[in-house]
Amino acid sequence: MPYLELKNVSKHFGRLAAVEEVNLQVGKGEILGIVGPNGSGKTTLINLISGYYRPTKGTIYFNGKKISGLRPDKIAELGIIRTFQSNVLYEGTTVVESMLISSYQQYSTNNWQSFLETKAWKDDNEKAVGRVIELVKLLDLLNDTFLPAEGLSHGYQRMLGIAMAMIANPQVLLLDEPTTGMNHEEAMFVVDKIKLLSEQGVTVILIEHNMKVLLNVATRVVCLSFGNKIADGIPEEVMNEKEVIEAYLGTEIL
Amino acid sequence: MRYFFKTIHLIDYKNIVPKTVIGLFIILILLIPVFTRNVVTLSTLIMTGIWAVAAMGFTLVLRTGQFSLGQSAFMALGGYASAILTAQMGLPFWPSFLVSGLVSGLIALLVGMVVLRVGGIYFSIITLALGEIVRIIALQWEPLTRGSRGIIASAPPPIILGGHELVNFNASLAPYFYFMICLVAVTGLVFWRIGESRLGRTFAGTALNPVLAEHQGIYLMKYRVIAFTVAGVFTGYAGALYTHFLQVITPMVFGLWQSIQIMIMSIVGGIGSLVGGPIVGSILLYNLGEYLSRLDTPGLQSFLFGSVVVIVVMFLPQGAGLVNLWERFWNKVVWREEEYEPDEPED
Amino acid sequence: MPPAEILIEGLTQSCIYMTMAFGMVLVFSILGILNWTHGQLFMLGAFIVFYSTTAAGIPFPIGILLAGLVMAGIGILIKKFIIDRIKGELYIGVATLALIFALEGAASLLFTSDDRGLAIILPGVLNLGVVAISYQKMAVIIFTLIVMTAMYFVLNHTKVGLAIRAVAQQPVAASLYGISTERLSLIVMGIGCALAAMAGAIMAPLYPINPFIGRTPMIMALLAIVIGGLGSLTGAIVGGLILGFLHSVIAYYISYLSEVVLFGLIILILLVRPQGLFGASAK
Amino acid sequence: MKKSFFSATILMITVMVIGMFSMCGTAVAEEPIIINVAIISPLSGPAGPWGQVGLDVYEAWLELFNKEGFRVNGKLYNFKNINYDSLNTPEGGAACAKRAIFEDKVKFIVGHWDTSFLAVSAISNPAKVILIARNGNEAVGGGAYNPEKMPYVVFGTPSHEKFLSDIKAIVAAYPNYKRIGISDSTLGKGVGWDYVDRDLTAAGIRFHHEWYPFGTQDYSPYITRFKEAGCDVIYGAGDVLAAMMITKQRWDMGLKYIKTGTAGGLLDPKMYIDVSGYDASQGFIAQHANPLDYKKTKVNPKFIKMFREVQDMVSKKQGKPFNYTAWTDWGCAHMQILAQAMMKAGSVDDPDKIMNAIRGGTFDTMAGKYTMSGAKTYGSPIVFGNPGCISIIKGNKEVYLSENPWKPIP
Repeated sequence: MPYLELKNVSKHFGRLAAVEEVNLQVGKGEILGIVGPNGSGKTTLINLISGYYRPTKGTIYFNGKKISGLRPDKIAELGIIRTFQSNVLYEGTTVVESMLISSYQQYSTNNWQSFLETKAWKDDNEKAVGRVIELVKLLDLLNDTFLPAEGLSHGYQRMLGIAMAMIANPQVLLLDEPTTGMNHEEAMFVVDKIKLLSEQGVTVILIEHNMKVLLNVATRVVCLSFGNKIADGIPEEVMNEKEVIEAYLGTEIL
Repeated sequence: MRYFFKTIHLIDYKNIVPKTVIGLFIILILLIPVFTRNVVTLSTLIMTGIWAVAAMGFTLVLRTGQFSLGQSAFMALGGYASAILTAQMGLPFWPSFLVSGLVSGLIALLVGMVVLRVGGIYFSIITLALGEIVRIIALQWEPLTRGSRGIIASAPPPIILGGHELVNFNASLAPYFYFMICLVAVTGLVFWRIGESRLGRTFAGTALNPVLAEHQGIYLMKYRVIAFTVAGVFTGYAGALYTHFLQVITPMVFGLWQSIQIMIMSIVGGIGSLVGGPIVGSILLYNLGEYLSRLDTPGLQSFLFGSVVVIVVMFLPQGAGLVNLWERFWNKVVWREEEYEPDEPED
Repeated sequence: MPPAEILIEGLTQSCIYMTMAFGMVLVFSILGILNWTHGQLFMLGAFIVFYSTTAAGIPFPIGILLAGLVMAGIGILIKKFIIDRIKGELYIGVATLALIFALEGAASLLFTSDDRGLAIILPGVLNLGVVAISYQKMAVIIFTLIVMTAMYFVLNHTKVGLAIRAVAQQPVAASLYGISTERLSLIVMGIGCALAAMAGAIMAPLYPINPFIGRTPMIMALLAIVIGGLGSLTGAIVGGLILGFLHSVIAYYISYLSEVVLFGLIILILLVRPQGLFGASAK
Repeated sequence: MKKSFFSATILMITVMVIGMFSMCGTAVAEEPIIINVAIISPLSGPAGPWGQVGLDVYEAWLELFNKEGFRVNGKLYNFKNINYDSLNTPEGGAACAKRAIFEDKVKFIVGHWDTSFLAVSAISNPAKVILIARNGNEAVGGGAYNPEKMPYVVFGTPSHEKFLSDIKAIVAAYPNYKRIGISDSTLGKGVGWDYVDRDLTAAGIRFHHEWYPFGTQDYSPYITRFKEAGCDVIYGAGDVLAAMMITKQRWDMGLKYIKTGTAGGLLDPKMYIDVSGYDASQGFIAQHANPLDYKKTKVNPKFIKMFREVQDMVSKKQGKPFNYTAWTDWGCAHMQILAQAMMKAGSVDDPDKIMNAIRGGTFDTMAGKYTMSGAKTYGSPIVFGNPGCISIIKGNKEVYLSENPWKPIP
């Protein structure tokens, strides 16, 4: 049984079909790259999985459970966490604060315990802060811990986005173009971290334009064009398929 | 938005201001009725406290990113609940008072569950309409609310302990003053804990980026409803105290202009702090309004009130409230030396 | 079917809400803020036309234009000296709310809070047998038609109008194409305030004039915008029509309970269609 | 330098002369003892004009009244008014009452009429301060008024009885009326109307009620409802703005045969003409508390002279003719009751004695001579009344139409 499965998923905006009849199976621990030209429905696919959109047709299963139609927070509760294409942050908070908000699901104590400031909450909170510091160290954000999130450079903002997703202990991590605007070293740094996550058993689905990054990290690649899945396989093969090249370079469409 | 959310204070006030000073300050406040028996001063203070509680409620709702234009409706609900229970149904005061906030909170919960699906400006408008509807119902449901005649709500009964009258609300205003202090203290404590706890973090996430928060597992509506309900409960208590203090409630008492007043108090005071901001705001603005109402040139009072608020808002740095100015004063002037931190960039 | 007089009166009411709402939406779509003082600009417009016709003897139509011009100027001043100096939507909102008090106070100081009227302008009633309509109401309806047509023309066929629409839809892209958002927002603020003031001016012969007449139209215009769909110009017009007509027609059937029904209806509309009747869908 | 020295000298001499004169004055006349009375009314905001309109009159009237003053136990007393702005809210009224009673040590509140009645009486009664007000909707039987809890409240202006006699005066003036429409805002709804309705039915008067939400701008639905009920008179008990708009809108709707009016004094016919139009406002009915015009009610000639002088003084002060007549039965009448009750009681500071004198007593005021009804009305021992006299607008002037002397509702 596949870990995450999309069955005949379509999404229409009015007459426009952003995603059309896509079937996709993702195994546990896989790093799946999604490629395709602009407007081919990559981000829509992520939005569908994460619950931001409801599919017009078809169903999405996670761990054998139907998740399409659930609210985004329910899906996030199941462990499917995403990042966004642009830098979506908690503006006005510092890096640590952002991460503490994001570790919402990681507290073992409930709101009442926290409200009454019981011993359990204090321990729990300390643990949460500890996890945040660990992750901050891991992602090289240590110097910026007390900077306001919107004051970071573009690359660090993306890093913060990934960090906020990672602190939520994802089972499936959906990364929407994690390395845009980063230089090569930074991108490779991110690649390392993704691999590290994968080793821990986290399934990663990422949209990526940077072929070097993709070939470096993905174990499997899916190519979308005009909402249709046109290729699926190991990276090198997919990148050499005729259709994929056509989709990227563009053929004359009459 | 920079000052919207603070979980980690760079400076811990507990260490800066000696505990004795805080203690002395609180004792001073508690001793006010001993120093002055002036009815006007005391009742102004009591009113200030009541509006401060309402402003705190508004700030709490604002903490989840929702802008309520109907907070005075909950004052009206609390006030009417208490007045109807005591005056119309003849129930004793204390249980009625306790119930009044719960009634207001229950209605906030029900309204919130329906209305908070729709966030943002629509929420503001719906709460505005809610305020009007509460007023209209109070006006037209005559068997219950006595319409525009209003209900006379008597003062709380004297507290008798061991055959000895301990507190008499009719004799002086001091009991009301302590009642108000208790209400402000309880509200302040609850709201402060909310701000410091997990809820505060979640609220901040809900307000600052709803989409992101939702994708990290925060059920937005739950937290919006929690904030709205808690605010409703305490605003209801404020309304009940208001009613029993004025000893009358009519449909004209709470309306859109009162909601606007609450909002201005909260925002001018500073929304960076759940407790301090509203209190500072209501102390300054209520007393400003009180002072201005003594001017006998018609129009001058509202002109000056509006202008002062506009000017205050214009000159507040980065849109921070008055309470943040105080914070900055501590930061920049009083504890400059202690602020040293190598990685701290200039603001 | 209620009598035609009620429909005419309802339409007159709609016209005032429409013109006000149109200005508010315009300002909202460019500046991204709700200008809460719109009602007070309406009130000042009425006062300007009152004094220009009674004290200075200026003809009424020119008085309306004068009111529009003066209030456009004041609107631009408010934008430049108050709104631009405040950061954050929240604080701008508070400042414009506080301006309500300031402007009402200033008007009470300047003009006293006595009631005035301009019923001498265009007196008389055209009695068509089945229906009677006063010339003042005709003037209001014709004026609103002219303003709406003019706004339609400006928005669709002039450079400024196209720029306004571009900025309303894509602020960032528009600024990349060399549209000065700063200057445009001043122009839009001017137009919005002028519309409010002219609505007040054209209504001056119909209703009493005092410093507090701006409150009801402002709230009604706000509700019109919201049920029409925030940011939608068509929505503002339709919302204004709905509010003006409905209020009168419902009141005819159920008298004073119309208020409850009206507010209930608004809440219902917003619950069924949170984005308003003509608002863009969120998802 | 020299010039300024010169002018300074002149100034000093003037001051000294004035000072000497004033000292002479005090030496000759007996210094009256001043009793402060508080007038709590809205002075700003939408209801502001109706509070403002009284101030100049009270000032002028008090000037005349204090020339003579009144004597209690051989001592000469004068009244002095202190004005407070209630903002027309209970909260504002309560704040004013506290300021008046506890800061300015005022013992009497007169001329009260706004929405803060209950809030003010909640403060004035425990403090044993006599509050003279009108019996608005809150105050009638079954309303909030409770004679046991409010022993220091006097209703010196019975608005509902007055409304009733207005209607009867209208009937007397237009005997061929079809039906009288009574309009009021929802703020005015209450049991007070049950009394009015009962009495109107008893008198065989045809009438129809309509309520509109406060702040309505479009009255055409209500006018149509009146028309369909067969009314040819619409008499408003609500706010003046509504009455003016109804007048205008019924004219615009072509319903010229409907007469309109308001249960309040005409402030200035010009205002109605400006707002409603000249033609539409012809025949507008309003209350007319003008002792000069009374035909059935007898008013002390001294007060008629006083009335004329006050009108002249205020006209001179405001630089335009002052026509508002309703002031006679507000603050001034209240102060007259107070002064006469004090004389009768022989005390100026014992509220219980003064209240005893007011109960069932007869008082001679600006608006006529009245006997307090004692314990009959509303279960309240204290009610006081004056005639229903109405006027209409004719041309640019306010003209006496008819009157109906007031009787207490049994």
